[in-house]
Amino acid sequence: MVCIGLRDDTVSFLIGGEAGQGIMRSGFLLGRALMRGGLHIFGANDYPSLIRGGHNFYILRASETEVHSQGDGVDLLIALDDETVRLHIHEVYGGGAVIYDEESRLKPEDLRGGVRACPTPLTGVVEEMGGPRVVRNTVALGVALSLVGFDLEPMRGVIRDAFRGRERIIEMNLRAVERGYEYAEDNFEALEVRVEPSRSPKARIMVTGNEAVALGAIGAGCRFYAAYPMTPATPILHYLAAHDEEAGMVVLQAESEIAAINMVVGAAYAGVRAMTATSGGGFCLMTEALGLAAMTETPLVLVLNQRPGPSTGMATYTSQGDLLFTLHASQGEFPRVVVAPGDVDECFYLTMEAFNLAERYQVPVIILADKYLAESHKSTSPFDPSRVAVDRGDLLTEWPGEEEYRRYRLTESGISPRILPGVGGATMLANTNEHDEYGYATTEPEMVKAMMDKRFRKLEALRGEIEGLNPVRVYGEEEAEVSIVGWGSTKGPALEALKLLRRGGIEARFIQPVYLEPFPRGAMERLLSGDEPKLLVEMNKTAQLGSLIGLHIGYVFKHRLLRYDGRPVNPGEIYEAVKEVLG
Amino acid sequence: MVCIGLRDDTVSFLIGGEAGQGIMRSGFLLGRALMRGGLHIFGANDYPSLIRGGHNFYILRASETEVHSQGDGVDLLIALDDETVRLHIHEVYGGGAVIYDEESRLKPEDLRGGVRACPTPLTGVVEEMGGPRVVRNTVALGVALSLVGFDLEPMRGVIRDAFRGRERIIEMNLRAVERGYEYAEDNFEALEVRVEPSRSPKARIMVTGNEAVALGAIGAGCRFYAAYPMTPATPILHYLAAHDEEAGMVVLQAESEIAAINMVVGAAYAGVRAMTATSGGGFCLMTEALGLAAMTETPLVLVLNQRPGPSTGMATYTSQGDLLFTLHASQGEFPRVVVAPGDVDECFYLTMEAFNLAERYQVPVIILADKYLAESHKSTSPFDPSRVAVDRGDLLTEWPGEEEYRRYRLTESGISPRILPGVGGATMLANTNEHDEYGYATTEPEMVKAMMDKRFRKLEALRGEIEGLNPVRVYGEEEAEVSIVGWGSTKGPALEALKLLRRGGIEARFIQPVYLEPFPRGAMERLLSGDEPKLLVEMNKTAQLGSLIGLHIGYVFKHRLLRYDGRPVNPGEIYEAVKEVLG
Amino acid sequence: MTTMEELSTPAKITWCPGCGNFAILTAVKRAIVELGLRREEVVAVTGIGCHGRMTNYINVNGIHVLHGRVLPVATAIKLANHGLTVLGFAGDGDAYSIGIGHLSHTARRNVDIKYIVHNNLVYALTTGQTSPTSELGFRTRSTPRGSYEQPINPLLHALASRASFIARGFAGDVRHLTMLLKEAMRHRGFALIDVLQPCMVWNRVNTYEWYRERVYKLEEEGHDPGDLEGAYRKAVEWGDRIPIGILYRVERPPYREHFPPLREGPLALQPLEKADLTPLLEELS
Amino acid sequence: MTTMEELSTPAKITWCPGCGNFAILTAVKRAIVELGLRREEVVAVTGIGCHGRMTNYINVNGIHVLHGRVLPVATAIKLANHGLTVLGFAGDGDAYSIGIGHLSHTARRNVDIKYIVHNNLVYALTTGQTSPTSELGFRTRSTPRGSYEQPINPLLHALASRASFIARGFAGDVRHLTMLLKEAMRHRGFALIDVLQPCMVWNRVNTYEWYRERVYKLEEEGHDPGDLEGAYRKAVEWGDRIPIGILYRVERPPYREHFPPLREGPLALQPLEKADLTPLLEELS
Ligand SMILES: Cc1ncc(C[n+]2csc(CCOP(=O)(O)OP(=O)(O)O)c2C)c(N)n1
Ligand SMILES: Cc1ncc(C[n+]2csc(CCOP(=O)(O)OP(=O)(O)O)c2C)c(N)n1
Ligand code: SF4
Ligand code: SF4
Ligand SMILES: [Mg+2]
Ligand SMILES: [Mg+2]
Repeated sequence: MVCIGLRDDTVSFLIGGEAGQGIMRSGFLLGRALMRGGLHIFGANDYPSLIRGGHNFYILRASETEVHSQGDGVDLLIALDDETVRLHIHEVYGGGAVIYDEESRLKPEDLRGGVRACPTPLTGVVEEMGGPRVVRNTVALGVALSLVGFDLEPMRGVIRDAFRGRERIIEMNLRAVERGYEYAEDNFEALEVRVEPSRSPKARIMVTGNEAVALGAIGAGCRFYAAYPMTPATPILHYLAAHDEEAGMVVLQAESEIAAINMVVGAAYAGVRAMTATSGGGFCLMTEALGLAAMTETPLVLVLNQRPGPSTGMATYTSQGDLLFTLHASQGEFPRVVVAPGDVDECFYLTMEAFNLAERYQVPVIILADKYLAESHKSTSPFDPSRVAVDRGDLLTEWPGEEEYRRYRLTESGISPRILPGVGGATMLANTNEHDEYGYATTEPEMVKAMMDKRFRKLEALRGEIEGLNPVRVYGEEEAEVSIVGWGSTKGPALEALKLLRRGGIEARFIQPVYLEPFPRGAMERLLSGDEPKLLVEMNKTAQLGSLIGLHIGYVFKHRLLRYDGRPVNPGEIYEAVKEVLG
Repeated sequence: MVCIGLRDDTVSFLIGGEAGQGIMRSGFLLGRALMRGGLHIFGANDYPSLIRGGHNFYILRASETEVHSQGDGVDLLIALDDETVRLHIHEVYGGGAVIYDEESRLKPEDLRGGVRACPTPLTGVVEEMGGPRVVRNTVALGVALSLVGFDLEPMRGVIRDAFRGRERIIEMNLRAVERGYEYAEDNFEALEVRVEPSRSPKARIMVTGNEAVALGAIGAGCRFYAAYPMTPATPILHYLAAHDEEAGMVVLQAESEIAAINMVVGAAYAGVRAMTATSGGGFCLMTEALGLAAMTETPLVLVLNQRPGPSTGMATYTSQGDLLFTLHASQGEFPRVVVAPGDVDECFYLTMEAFNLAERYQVPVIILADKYLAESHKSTSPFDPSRVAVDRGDLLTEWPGEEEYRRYRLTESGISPRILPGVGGATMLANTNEHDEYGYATTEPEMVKAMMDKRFRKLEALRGEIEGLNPVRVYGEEEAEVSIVGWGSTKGPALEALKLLRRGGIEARFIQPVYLEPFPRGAMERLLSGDEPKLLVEMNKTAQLGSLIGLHIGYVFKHRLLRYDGRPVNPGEIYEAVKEVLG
Repeated sequence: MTTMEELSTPAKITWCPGCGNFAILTAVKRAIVELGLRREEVVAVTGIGCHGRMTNYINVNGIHVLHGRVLPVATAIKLANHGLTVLGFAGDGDAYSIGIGHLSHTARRNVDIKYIVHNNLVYALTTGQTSPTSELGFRTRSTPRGSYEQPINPLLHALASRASFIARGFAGDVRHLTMLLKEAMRHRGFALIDVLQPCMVWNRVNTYEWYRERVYKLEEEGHDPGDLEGAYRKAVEWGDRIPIGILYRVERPPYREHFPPLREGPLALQPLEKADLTPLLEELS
Repeated sequence: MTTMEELSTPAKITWCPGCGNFAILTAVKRAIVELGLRREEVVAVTGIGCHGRMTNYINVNGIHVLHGRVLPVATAIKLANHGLTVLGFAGDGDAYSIGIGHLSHTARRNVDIKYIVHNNLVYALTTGQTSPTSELGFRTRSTPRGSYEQPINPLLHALASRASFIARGFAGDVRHLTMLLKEAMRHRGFALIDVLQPCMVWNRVNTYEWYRERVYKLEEEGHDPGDLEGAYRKAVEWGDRIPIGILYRVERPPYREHFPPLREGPLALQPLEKADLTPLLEELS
């Protein structure tokens, strides 16, 4: 296997064009082909909330070793329209190339010195083949593969799989990719960039955060999923709807987010593991039933994929603006779990854990992700669900029937055993009102206090449990001169920044609290106690993790890199910020 | 004027009975009569969320000087059923009395030694008069007035006003109160407790927090009110619906809280001052449109009357459990104002200020109260709306028409002048999506950042403005040995506790942050910098104001009095806690 | 078999004397007893309002939920364990104001749950405001000059939403109401039973007497519940004559039958073993 | 008077070529021009979805609001300044899924606003999910086996909610749609105009051709919009023949006429002087 880019051992492609031109699909095909060739890949899309007309692009980055995010520039620009060149030419490294349609109106001065022009008859080839316009993309992919010297075979397999059952389309795309490949061989010199497949590639999957969460839910035995479409959480609905039979899951589109979460409460009350997912606006509508779950002590798993607000904001961009909202959402006070995965593996395994925590502690668990994590592709080892054993906690499927069942028994742990409704000899009363042990409404002050104390008592064991789940993850050098602190999807760029720093001779580490509530106080206190300067990285305006850390352990960050224009942080940005911190 | 209680210079009455027996009305009549006699009063009700059947009671406390809350016991118990005696007899001070129905099944041993029994033929009198059962209450009020030596005349006036237009009812109640009065004169010795009217009573009003907020809105020129019934905010709807003509206000019951707040956004967009009110569950449903108001920069005033959660919790009890939720509600990040009045005067004047702040800074303003404040009665001087001048900020009612109007002009202050839709020569585009200066949707990173920065720039002036509004109020001794810190309706009990402490020879003060967001950092830092021990008092489980203070200025409270059984804190509880703090 | 006593709970009933809710409670218990259902086979879901206390007073499985959200919760309980008989109880504010959207959607899905609306034409628990079923001109604390909104007609709404079973009951006639509930519980699909429920405190207009002078039984006048046009005609009757009984009934597959995983029996009783991820992971490789 | 050009904005139109939204945009502009309204007298309120970009493309006052909440916002704008012509634009998901409750309530209030629903029988902006108006069996990314929910019939819902003006338009006939919009805007009360709007990307079933083969004009077949029973009969037609035109129209006082403060003119134009609190304070003394 070989992977040599212009800057380092990674190779980056940017495919751009108009919305509706199949940009993402092309990026996905290319990524999959490279992955099957044994490379690690990371792919991120950027598109406005429009079906047609806006500019879309997909950045794909590949390497022999794991890739965690996009880089700071690209080796190869695949421009399916002129706008793409205009917008991205400055991102191409010197020595890189631009593939574009011969028929375009681009003039040499639109390109940049040091960047190779690869005009290709994309439209010409497609017209000759009598194919639909979108096949231009595939021709361009052929050109790109040829320019970097990558064998066509993996791409052939990817095309066959992607369009399985649609033979004509497969034929068309196979011919297109071959025509592009040949055209480039005949007309362009190979680049310095080289990507060659491995002989014995490892089995990997290319997966988005959303798919990983969906798979985690299936792996955890979640059997009920209700949601209302909302970008960037909708792909979970699509994935589960397409796989409901395999998953044994009831999957449905509810009439609103309010309906969706109330359904999840209903299903969970009836004894089934259940989940919903949404983004900020939908989460607002869910806050009331979040409290219902808490008060009735019904396990609930909710995925919140953040996008920039306030309000509708920018549906298809990314943000980490909802952390404090998530921690305090819904009236009154109750224990909850908030967990923020940082990559696709964490999406999978933490989702599995989420269901165990929700059922064992009978609390709502919120999985807090964002568009960048939810929709970006990453290659990784196939997930292994056996790493997280299902644990449903105190769930009785039989009732001895000696004494009457009490749904809210005042136990020492605060956890009152659940039963399934339908169990012989017992009935179970759950109540949105404050209640006594049997579930009957009460306003009696002693009982009210006892119930509140009972619910909060669960926090004690929960805190301990979470300490055991490696709630704060640390990457990089043990003895670091500088620490980067971040959460969620800033993990990818931060890990890439660590690589840059290492190359620049700087020993750095990345501290990533994964469980944010209950807050891993001990671990964070320990990790932030050193003297090295610390840089906080977040994708929001007000440094919300910073506030949370301040609140819990009094640590105040002097250095902060906050980005809030909807775009993910770049590794180079972090690198620069660290250099500045170090003076 | 005379007012001598068994414990101090206050006299307390507790009127109890079954829900539906008119307990609150009786308390109100008694309070009003005492107020008209020149006394200060405070009256609080306690009732479960039931129309019939549960136990209700009303505590009325009166004094020659201002009364801020209930006390720790009562001088006179008016028991309209036996349950009331059972539940409250231990609260009667030695030397006090119990008025109850001769026909009840109470036995002497149900009473307590040292408490005078005043069995009265309540039912007998009413039957004789041929009145409805609820008139028993009025007979009992007559007995109570006689026992404390209070002249009947003010009560006669109160009855005439309360039932104005319903002559038969007035007649009945007048006779009933007189019969009770006479019966007591003939059968019971007067108590040591004395309350006598003043010759020249000051003009006062007896008003609840809800009424004060409603009056503040009217005073501020609010012209649109939409709400969905929710305890304990519904009385605002009742009050405004009953006074819409005088107020010149469109008042309507919306189909849900979602509809209500979206209506408020619509009305405010159209240029009218507008408000809604709700409690926790309804607020959950309003969070999405709170963000809409923020993103569109539409002024909005929202009253949140807290009650205990989580979820439906206890509809008719009190809590301060929603502070942190309020501060972070809705996705994304935006400036907002949160103001927490502590008594009826603050309810009035801060509501007036709220409308100015909302319009001048084009931000949502949340008035955070709770059931105890919202529904308790207090006597005070008639409100003076001229103390807060209306200031609508940058609102153009004409457009010069030279350049095109830009709703979201990037100004230095962050405030972009508004126009009224309908103004000749200009149209105004407001947008829930991130937008450019004209209001058109954008995802362009520089503009996105510029708009976020613009909105947050408003915080700078806003912070300054709030510093000028006396955001933290301090009561008690300058040189205090101990400081009590609290917010919202704990103010009343805390001020009463200051009286107890003063009597006990302890110099204490009460620190009350009234504006909670933007947080009055400077003032709080200054006030908490002293060495004296500090006691935090809140009606919640997790010390939310404590968290907020910790977050902003790093101060951590060692001493906390937290009550979360739905009941207000008592002055005596605070007194004891302070004693404990002082060791 | 279950007895009326077994269906009682120790919770003290706090409805006002004479409240129509008593009759509904009795009718529901009787229907359960007469259908021979076991307590644990039944789930009651209640909204917020005076009616909401039903879950405190009937010893079946219960969940007292949010205002207006009875239907989504009930829907999912049925999908999660379709062996259970799921009864939803809502107030008119609950069902037809804040929650009316769920009615349209649950009806068109034909979820196999029974929706019993305690329709007292007023907001009772919140001490008397107008409800969407309040008549024009009805005076409440939120409408002191009388309501100016045309009332919602629940039957018409249910018809327009393609509910497969629509009935109206009257709390003044427990026997008849029991019959309606039994029919609804036998129906395989969504059933709305709107119950005219006098409120002694907040609605002094639509009293027992008022209704008694007006209600008549559809079945006694030969109404055919299979006749959709006839149902529309009867649905709009409200005034001197108010029909009660089964307005409309049609057979249509219940929602749950469309979900493949439910073919293997109730979800909640299926073993929670993990699905095999291998083929799914292969798709991604 | 206003011209079509004046109603245009500099924002780049990003709908797909051929999208039915273009026709709606044109018809709305024409109706405004033909009715001789000034730009600043009109307010457009849009929900979230492809249709939601209307506010970017038409130079009247605009507010782009939350998904499903067009009606409450529009209601209040009308109450706050009843001199304005208030147009609400929503998608079928917007109007009939998450937002259907507001339709019932706004219709029964008879708020004097015009509600134009871009009904493409699908969720377009969110890239293709089933909508409440999707036909049975319609395949989308959320219903890969086809939808199993009976579709909502917007006209029937509006009738059941007592809307005072109900029409259906077709984006394939701009002239006819313009006529409908003008009639609606002349109507004193709530108007629903459901517009059949082909979506080129996510709905390959209900296309222009599909509709062209089916639609016919109510006015050409002598339908009387004053005939409620006839309206019910026509409302349920959907299949080989699909009626467009004015289904139902009745005169009823608009909501705003019930509010005393509006007698003195539009609220927003009344001086914001403080009401006199003296009598109110006296009541409390
Ligand atoms: C989200 C929300 N809004 C408001 C309330 C307050 N609330 C409690 S009961 C009720 C309505 C009562 O009317 P109805 O549904 O007709 O029930 P009834 O009391 O008449 O049986 C309302 C609005 C609430 N609990 N939750
Ligand atoms: C509360 C909320 N939930 C979900 C969404 C995501 N969303 C955006 S548009 C849309 C529906 C689009 O369908 P439709 O209303 O029919 O409009 P169309 O795009 O077809 O014009 C949804 C669900 C949202 N913006 N807000
Ligand atoms: S208020 Fe009305 S509905 Fe509520 S319990 Fe009393 S009579 Fe029944
Ligand atoms: S996706 Fe459909 S509705 Fe949206 S712009 Fe394209 S054609 Fe129009
Ligand atoms: Mg009711
Ligand atoms: Mg649509």
